[in-house]
Amino acid sequence: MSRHADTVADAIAHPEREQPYAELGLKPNEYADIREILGRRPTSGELAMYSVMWSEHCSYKSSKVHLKQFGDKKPETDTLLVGIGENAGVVDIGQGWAVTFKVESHNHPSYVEPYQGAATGIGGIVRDIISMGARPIAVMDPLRFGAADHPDTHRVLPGVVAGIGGYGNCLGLPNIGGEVVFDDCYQGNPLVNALCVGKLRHEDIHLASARGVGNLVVLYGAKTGGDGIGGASILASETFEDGGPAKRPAVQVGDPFMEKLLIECTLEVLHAGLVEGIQDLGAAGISCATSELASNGEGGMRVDLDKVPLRDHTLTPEEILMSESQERMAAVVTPDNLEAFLAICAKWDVDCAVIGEVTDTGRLVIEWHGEVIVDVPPRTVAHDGPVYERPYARPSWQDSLQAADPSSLARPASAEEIRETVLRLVGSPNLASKTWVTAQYDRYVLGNTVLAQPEDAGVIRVDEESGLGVALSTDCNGRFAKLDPYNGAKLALAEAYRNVAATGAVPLAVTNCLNFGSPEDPDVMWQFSQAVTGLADGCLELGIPVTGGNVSFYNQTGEVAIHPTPVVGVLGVIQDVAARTTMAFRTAGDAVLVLGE
Amino acid sequence: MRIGVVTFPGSLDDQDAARAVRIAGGEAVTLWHGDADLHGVDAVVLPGGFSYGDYLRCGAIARFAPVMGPLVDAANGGLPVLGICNGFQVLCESHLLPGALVRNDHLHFICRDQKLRIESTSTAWTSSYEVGQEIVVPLKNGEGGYVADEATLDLLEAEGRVVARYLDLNPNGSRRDIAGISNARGNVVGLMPHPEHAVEALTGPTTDGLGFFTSILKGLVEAS
Amino acid sequence: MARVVVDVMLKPEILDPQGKAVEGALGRLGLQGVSSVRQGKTFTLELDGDLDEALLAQVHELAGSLLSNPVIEDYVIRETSA
Amino acid sequence: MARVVVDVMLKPEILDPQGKAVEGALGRLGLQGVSSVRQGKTFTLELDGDLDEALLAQVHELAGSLLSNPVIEDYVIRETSA
Ligand SMILES: Nc1ncnc2c1ncn2[C@@H]1O[C@H](COP(=O)(O)OP(=O)(O)O)[C@@H](O)[C@H]1O
Repeated sequence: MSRHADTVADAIAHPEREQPYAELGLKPNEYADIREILGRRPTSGELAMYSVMWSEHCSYKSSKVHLKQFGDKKPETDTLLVGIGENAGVVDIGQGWAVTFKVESHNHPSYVEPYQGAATGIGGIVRDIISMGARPIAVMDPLRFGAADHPDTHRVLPGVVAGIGGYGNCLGLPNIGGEVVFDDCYQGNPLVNALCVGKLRHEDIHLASARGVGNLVVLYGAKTGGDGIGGASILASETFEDGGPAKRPAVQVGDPFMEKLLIECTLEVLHAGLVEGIQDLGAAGISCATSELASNGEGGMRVDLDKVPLRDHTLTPEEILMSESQERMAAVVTPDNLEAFLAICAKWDVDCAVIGEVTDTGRLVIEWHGEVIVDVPPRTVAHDGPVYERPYARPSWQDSLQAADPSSLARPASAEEIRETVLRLVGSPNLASKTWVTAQYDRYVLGNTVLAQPEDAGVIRVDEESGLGVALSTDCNGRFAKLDPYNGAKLALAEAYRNVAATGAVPLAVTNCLNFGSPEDPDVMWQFSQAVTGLADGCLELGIPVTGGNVSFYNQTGEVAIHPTPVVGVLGVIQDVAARTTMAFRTAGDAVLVLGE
Repeated sequence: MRIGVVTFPGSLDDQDAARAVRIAGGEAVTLWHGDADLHGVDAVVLPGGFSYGDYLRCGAIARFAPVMGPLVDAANGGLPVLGICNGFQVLCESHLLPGALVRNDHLHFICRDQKLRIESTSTAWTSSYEVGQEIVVPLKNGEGGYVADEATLDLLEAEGRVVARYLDLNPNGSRRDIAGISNARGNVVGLMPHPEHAVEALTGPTTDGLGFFTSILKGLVEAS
Repeated sequence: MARVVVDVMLKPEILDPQGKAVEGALGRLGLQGVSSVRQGKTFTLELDGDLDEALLAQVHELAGSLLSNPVIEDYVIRETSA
Repeated sequence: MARVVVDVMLKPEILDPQGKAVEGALGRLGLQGVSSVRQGKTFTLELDGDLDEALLAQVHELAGSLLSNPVIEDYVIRETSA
């Protein structure tokens, strides 16, 4: 099948061609902006890149104006080595050690294909951590499902848990905590959030930037296939004469074994000093990696798309640009180091190809079959996307919701009623033991897990000699957040903070995963702005900075949004893990004290 | 004494096995799956994990790794070898031990603190336990059900080659509650549970697992 | 008595890590001339009686929902004699 | 181009918990008249050229060592056209 890609020359020669920007999720004003930036219509390849990079998921266009508060209200701290904006924040924990941690959502994919959706959620967050130069040391998984007895929960939950276990266990990362919450509001929108924490020496921090004109851009890991590019088919159908392209799957399949090799290979090339800049490939794949690397560096890059190792040779260039194939990384390597880099990839049996080089043109230029199909200023793709001040207003129903306080509920009166109430509470899925979930996760691997399930926070030993360690907890009560998003977010923070402090660790830093409905709904946007403000204020009061996080919008079915669910993760440091405190009462006869009101 | 720990692509508990060797007082030597020889080690641990992703069958691909050639020869010649979890699966696939390990009967991966009874102390890896001693060590597997035909099971029992049995709860449907077995000579032992995760009070449920590593070191010292 | 076999395969465009691992192992063991390997599942259903149209329709229905996930997998139904 | 399919099944006397679970689920979903279900694996090998005797012998060899574990599994080789 011979086809001609839409080149820059074509875009200039045929300026008025209709383009399916709306199908790709771009608004008319956004499309107009792209034309203005380029001074011409975009090629289909450029349109593919802008559409994925300017999506809500990649550009944070609705949340940016609010998230600024995390920076504006950042408490005085000298523990942050790398702040918000990088793949993950890096926190100094002393003795020359640092840790990096982040939580991300994989909600919608997990609803469509629970096992693979959840598995690739773990895979994605782990690559964020290794791209900072850190060795991953533990994972956590805050989960939300619909009613426990709903048939669709029976489809979704076992798959999600098996997927998280299947991927995390196979990577050899202990699972040290998480949440399992049931509520009708998540019936069509389960929340699968995944957290990873990694450790590194201060000198090993790496950033995603392409510096050094003449340095090479190397793509390594799995081959690129047609995963997760439902959208790109629209573009391809434009350029196919007959029939249209093959239908591409919207889901990705993970290969944890490949990811394990990728971890070892990446840490080895980093420690050998062979890498100038590094970036994981997640959402938006090569579009994201090349534009972000170029945008953070000298600003220029030339890529030869024909060099990308493919699993499926029918892929169009637009599809290659958008593919979300898992288990891939991109590195910037000096020509002198290339041979050593390739040797380490060969040792780990990891595919690897030079796909381009760093230039000083200030442009990201991508070629296909010798013709230029992309020629853009990388910043406009990666960083200067649209920003929206979405309208928001306190929902009309908020007052009546708050007015319905529990004082109107019937109280158990007799001993029999109290007994029944207690039994109902104990037997309710939200309060019952979660062992049936956590028993499917390896919590022992690596041999540094000091606390895990059923403790309120996980504790991991970082340094075997000194006993230095970290504690982590993730928390959120979506019902509180619905009643009062500002205080609900503060409560989530306070709970995670207490859980970490109760182990004996000193809380140091915060990450978050903000799960909400549609930002185009002013009610939801109000919840969001309130929650962000509450979290930022709470962090300022407690004196610990937000180091990063993730926003997941559009968790709603029709008009009905999930409860606002700002999941908060707190990380603390403990000088000697042997001094940690567990939940259990240890010795008969000890006094029991209650602190606080 | 130098104890080799083999790393296959996808091995996960290799660092833990090496740590256990060190805590027991030995020297841990890293062996790579592509190695052509065993670097003169005195014993070998095949660690847990997901070698080659556990694709195909657990241990099926690792069995053909270059290092397995000299290892199988040495084991047949009496070199002490301990296979833990995935390592046990590799030993069965290599026919150094009889039987096979299949999908857990409940179909889930399971991670729990498992009570075991030590049934045989005449192997190279269990000599510092008492017969009938009860220990608790972590267990974590998705394909840990031990199966073999009746004649093989009877033979293992008759020859005292059942090394450890599950107590209280059979976590995976293993025939006759078998958690570990040895070859006839007692130098090769395969074990589903993870003694290397029970060598420090801080990180394990107990330190009951240390005995496997002290057994081998004591035996080697006495033999030398 | 009849026997129905449901073969479930990953869709061609979906990554098959297991097949890839087997392909690599076969190559290392010296098998030449194999361009690719895909791994699938089979479900062999032993029937009490014969396979009639109604039963076959039901098997189709379940093959496309329980036995496979149409998002990533295709299935084929084969009828064999027991 | 030829295609060889290797079907691997657990030996009849080996417990098949996956098959059992599927059997239970099919029953709960209303499928009647199925007396048992066994789950197996298939490996589909795409060949560069044709299947000659030498290659077939090699595939047999590997089917009985790598692709199946003779302690618990049986295998069958099918040849289909691509
Ligand atoms: N999805 C999960 N993954 C890992 N650990 C979990 C998960 N859900 C709950 N846990 C762990 O199980 C234990 C009990 O959880 P939970 O009942 O929610 O406790 P609490 O109500 O005290 O927060 C905690 O240690 C928690 O970290």
